[in-house]
Amino acid sequence: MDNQALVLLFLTGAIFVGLVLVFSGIVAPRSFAPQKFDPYECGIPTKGTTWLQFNVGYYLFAILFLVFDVEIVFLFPWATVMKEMGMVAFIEIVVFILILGLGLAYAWKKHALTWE
Amino acid sequence: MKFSLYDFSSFTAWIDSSLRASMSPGWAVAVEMILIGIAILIFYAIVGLFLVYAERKVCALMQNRLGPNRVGPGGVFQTIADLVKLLFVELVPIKNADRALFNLAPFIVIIASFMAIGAIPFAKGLQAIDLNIGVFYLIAISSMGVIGVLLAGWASNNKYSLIGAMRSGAQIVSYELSVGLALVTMVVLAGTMQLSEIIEGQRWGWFIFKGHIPAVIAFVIYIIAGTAETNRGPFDLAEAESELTAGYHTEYSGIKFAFFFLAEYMNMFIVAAIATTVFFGGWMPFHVYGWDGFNAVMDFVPPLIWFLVKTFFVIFLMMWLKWTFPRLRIDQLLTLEWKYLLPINIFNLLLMAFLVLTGLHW
Amino acid sequence: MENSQLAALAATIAPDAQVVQGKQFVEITLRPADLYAVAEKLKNNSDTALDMLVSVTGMDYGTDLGTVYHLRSTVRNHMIVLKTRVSDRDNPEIDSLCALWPAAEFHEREAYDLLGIRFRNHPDLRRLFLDSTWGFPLRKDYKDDINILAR
Amino acid sequence: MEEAVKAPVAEQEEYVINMGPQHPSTHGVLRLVVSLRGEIVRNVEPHIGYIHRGIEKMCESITYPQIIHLTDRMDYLSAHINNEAVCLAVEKALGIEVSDRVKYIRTILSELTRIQSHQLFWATFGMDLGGLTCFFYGLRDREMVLDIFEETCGGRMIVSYNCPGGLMNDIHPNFQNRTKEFIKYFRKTLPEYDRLLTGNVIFQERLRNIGTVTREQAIAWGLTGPVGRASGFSCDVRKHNPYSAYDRVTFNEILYKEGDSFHRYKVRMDEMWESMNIIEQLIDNIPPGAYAEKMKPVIKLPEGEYFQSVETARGELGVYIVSDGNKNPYRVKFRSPNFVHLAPLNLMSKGAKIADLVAINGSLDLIIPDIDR
Amino acid sequence: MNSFIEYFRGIFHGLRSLLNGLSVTGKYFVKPGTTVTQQYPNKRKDLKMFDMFKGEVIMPHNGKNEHKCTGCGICEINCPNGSIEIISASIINEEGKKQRIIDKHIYHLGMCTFCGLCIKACPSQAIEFGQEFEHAVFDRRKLTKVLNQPGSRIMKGVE
Repeated sequence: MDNQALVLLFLTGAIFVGLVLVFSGIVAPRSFAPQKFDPYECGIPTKGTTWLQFNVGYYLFAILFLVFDVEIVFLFPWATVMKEMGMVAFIEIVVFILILGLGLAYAWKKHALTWE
Repeated sequence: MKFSLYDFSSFTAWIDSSLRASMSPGWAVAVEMILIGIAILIFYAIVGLFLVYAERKVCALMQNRLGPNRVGPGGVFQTIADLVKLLFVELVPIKNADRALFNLAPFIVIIASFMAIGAIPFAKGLQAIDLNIGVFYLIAISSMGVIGVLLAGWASNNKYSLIGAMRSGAQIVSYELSVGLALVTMVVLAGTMQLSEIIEGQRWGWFIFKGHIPAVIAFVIYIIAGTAETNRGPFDLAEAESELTAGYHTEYSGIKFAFFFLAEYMNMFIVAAIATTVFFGGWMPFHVYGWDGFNAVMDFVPPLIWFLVKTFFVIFLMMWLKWTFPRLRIDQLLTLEWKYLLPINIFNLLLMAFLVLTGLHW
Repeated sequence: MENSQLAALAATIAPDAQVVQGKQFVEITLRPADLYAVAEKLKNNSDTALDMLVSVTGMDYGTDLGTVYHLRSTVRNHMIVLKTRVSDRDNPEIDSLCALWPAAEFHEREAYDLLGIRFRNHPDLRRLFLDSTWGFPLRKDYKDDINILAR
Repeated sequence: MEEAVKAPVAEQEEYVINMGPQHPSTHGVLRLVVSLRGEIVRNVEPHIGYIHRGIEKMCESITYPQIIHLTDRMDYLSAHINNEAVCLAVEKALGIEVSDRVKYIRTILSELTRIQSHQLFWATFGMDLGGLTCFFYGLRDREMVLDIFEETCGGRMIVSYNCPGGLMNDIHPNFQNRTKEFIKYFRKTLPEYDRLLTGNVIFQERLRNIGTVTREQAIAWGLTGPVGRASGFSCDVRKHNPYSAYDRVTFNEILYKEGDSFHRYKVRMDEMWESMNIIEQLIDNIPPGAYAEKMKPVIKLPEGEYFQSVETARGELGVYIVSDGNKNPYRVKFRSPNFVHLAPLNLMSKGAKIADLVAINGSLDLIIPDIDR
Repeated sequence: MNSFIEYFRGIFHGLRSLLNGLSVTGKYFVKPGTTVTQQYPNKRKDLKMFDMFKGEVIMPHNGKNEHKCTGCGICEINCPNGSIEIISASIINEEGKKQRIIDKHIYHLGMCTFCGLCIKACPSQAIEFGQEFEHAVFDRRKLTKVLNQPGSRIMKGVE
């Protein structure tokens, strides 16, 4: 009943959303007006395309995020067995985090952690 | 056959055995599945409606208002009335929107919250899936909902929505880490990732007491990051009413909007439920080692009540944050995560490991 | 500085102009061609030191169009009024003072919008309130039967 | 759908967003056309005129007492002060000296107007920045001032209480008590505002060094009121050219040097304290006397030009009346502070983020009907 | 080292300022008596407007259906928006003289800005502000009102 349950939950969610959408589609009224389907921009027609290349200011953060997210994946198994392994695990993880911490400190020093 | 409010495992076992006695095993499993699905669906709806009402009342009282007070006694049916209204609102298809993704987004946010809710232990034995990597699973699933937000913003063909989506991207790259690290800190203390075992481990003291200062720090970080994960409160940049009108869900009307709305509250519930499980002992009553009389009194309160009270306390904290603070700006958001929460979190993790190593955690 | 001294000083700065002691302020009436040069002198002279432009008023004198500038010295706390007139109602042109006081930018756009006075060297002379289908409503000969009710 | 997905992708193309006319943060029908590069604002172009009513044109066909009630509709949060400006100009032109009673009452009401305007500013500014609770607290306390207005003037926002030569009617007997009660209450509540918002670390970080204007820029752009004073430009008309009873009270002109959004906010917060001080100095000393001078039924201003400036809650309002001796003015020009403050918006917000644009826009405290007139 | 101290001081001050803010909202949360909401339509009966409240222009009539309006038209002249129109008629009064009276005192509520100039200017105090504040109607024509009641006469002694 473990892993089938995941599928079950997935299906329940999907069916729930689907049914409600269908129901709403049936009962909700429909009306047509030429400007109604325009995207909302404070009542003014949109100028140009929406999907332009969008300049995001957190590119470096995203790269750092990848590094640290992978780190967390490593940390979870360690955390589970930390109690049993004792000192060895602690020292290992201190070294592990030290290296990552140095990386973070370097990024900080290089002003990579400043949004621009 | 005896079952009590205090231990649902006997109840579920009774259902299981009686079903198996009356039909073939395959059918029994199928019926059980449907029962679980319906139970979760009902619970989901009730909690969602209640939370919306609670939020309105809480914020109204904080703002010297009455809040909803017209529909039903004290306005309790207000959310139901709203739901009915939203059901009957036209679903406006937006010109040039990416229709497939536009319609997919509400599915994703709702499914993500459904899957997370299945893993939460509401009481002893009242848990749809008790995974041995429960904490890990919850982190993975709860980050799925943000994808829905991103998709919604992208697919809307609306400039406000797009900016909202980009901001929610920034939120993903920051607050996932803090949630993860804060929970890792507690896993170190618990020594297991299975949620039921984590709760069992808190029989003689909840982790927030057991873990001393590192646990408190982890809790504070978890609440901050959890609020950010749910796109709420001071971290509602993706929505940012005064800047982006409604952010990622500007173009969603009627019941599609309601799904985002519902998902936001359910995510809040999930974040609070995880916090309850990991920090406040889940459904475990408040026990003090040695005080048998006191413990017996505490045991008298059903675990489900314990769980819900604790969860709503955490939810109240999050509402309190939302209705007090101004919104962060995007660079502040990233600064807070990368310059404050992350270093403190890493240090806190080492502190906790040291605590566990030296046995100071009681 | 007292108004009488100010009037004397103004007369030396702008010899061609007509300097009048008005009811409240010293009023200097200039030819449009002199406007910019005199305004610059008034601004930079350390005794007048008119560093703040309070307002620009477009005027319709019936026959002429004109502008009135209220200038203030934040150092010496006095005010001087500059006036200028153009008689060409079809194509009135006056020098813009945007280069001296950036505050003039919006005021002059307003005057252009409502009275049709063109400002030379204005960085961005477009209509401000109304769209191009309107006339110039603050002119006395402006007629609008629908929106303005005659009393 | 297919077509849109295949749309050309070009980085250099401008990403233009309309903020307004229907936008939560523009407080009315202001339209800002914002060019963006990611989150960074490259250019802001204000488009105004959505509620241009031609008040200056309307003034040319009505009499002076009738003009006064039109000025209520310009900066509706400083309605009483706008009224006062026209009255002072007309009285100056006619050479009428109003009684001390009128002067005192006008001053008290002006300061109450300033307080309620700043309260609304605080409320909406908090809301612009995402702190919704501020809105309710601000309006809750503003209600008390509006009640004072309603009891004495009959109107809440649009008071229309002034007339040339004095006031429409005498103050209500409750006026003094109510005002004192309000000040006692508000002295306790105002520190709460600071605890909720001013001290908040998020709030401060969002506003400091945002939309900075130097003193020179402020003078050159003619920025007055709290906006100018935050930059260190001493421009308080009440100090420099006192009118009504401002020469009989002692108060400080709030000046800061920084000129950023936070100090624009701070000036307003401090001004509320000063306003309360001014009211307290006057409220018990309202002298007896006539509440209005005897005026001719038809007021005709002698030929000439009259300029009067007053300090509204947002800055210097100048009234310039040109009279040709008739009962109607020949030309009226209102130098409204918001119109002037809108002009340098582009200058202030270039290079800031969208959230900052909202903050700057909020800190200027623009009232759109005053811009459009 | 200094930057370290600054860093932690920043955290400390930040947290304290946040707690300060929380205490304000928390205080109001636990004190529900501070609620200021007026439950409007329910409390309509107790709702008392201030004496000075400018609701709408009314013309008070006494018990004998008499009003004080002489039909002089000063209010009409003083109104900035033209929201008052006076239609006068002339009758022969008891003394046999021709007298001008009002036929209809028409008041366009929809155009009124409640400036009070008509009331201030009225030489016989015939009109004043009423306390009515619920002006919403479904038909715009209902906003045009005739202030003098049908069959009313001018009060004796009012010139």
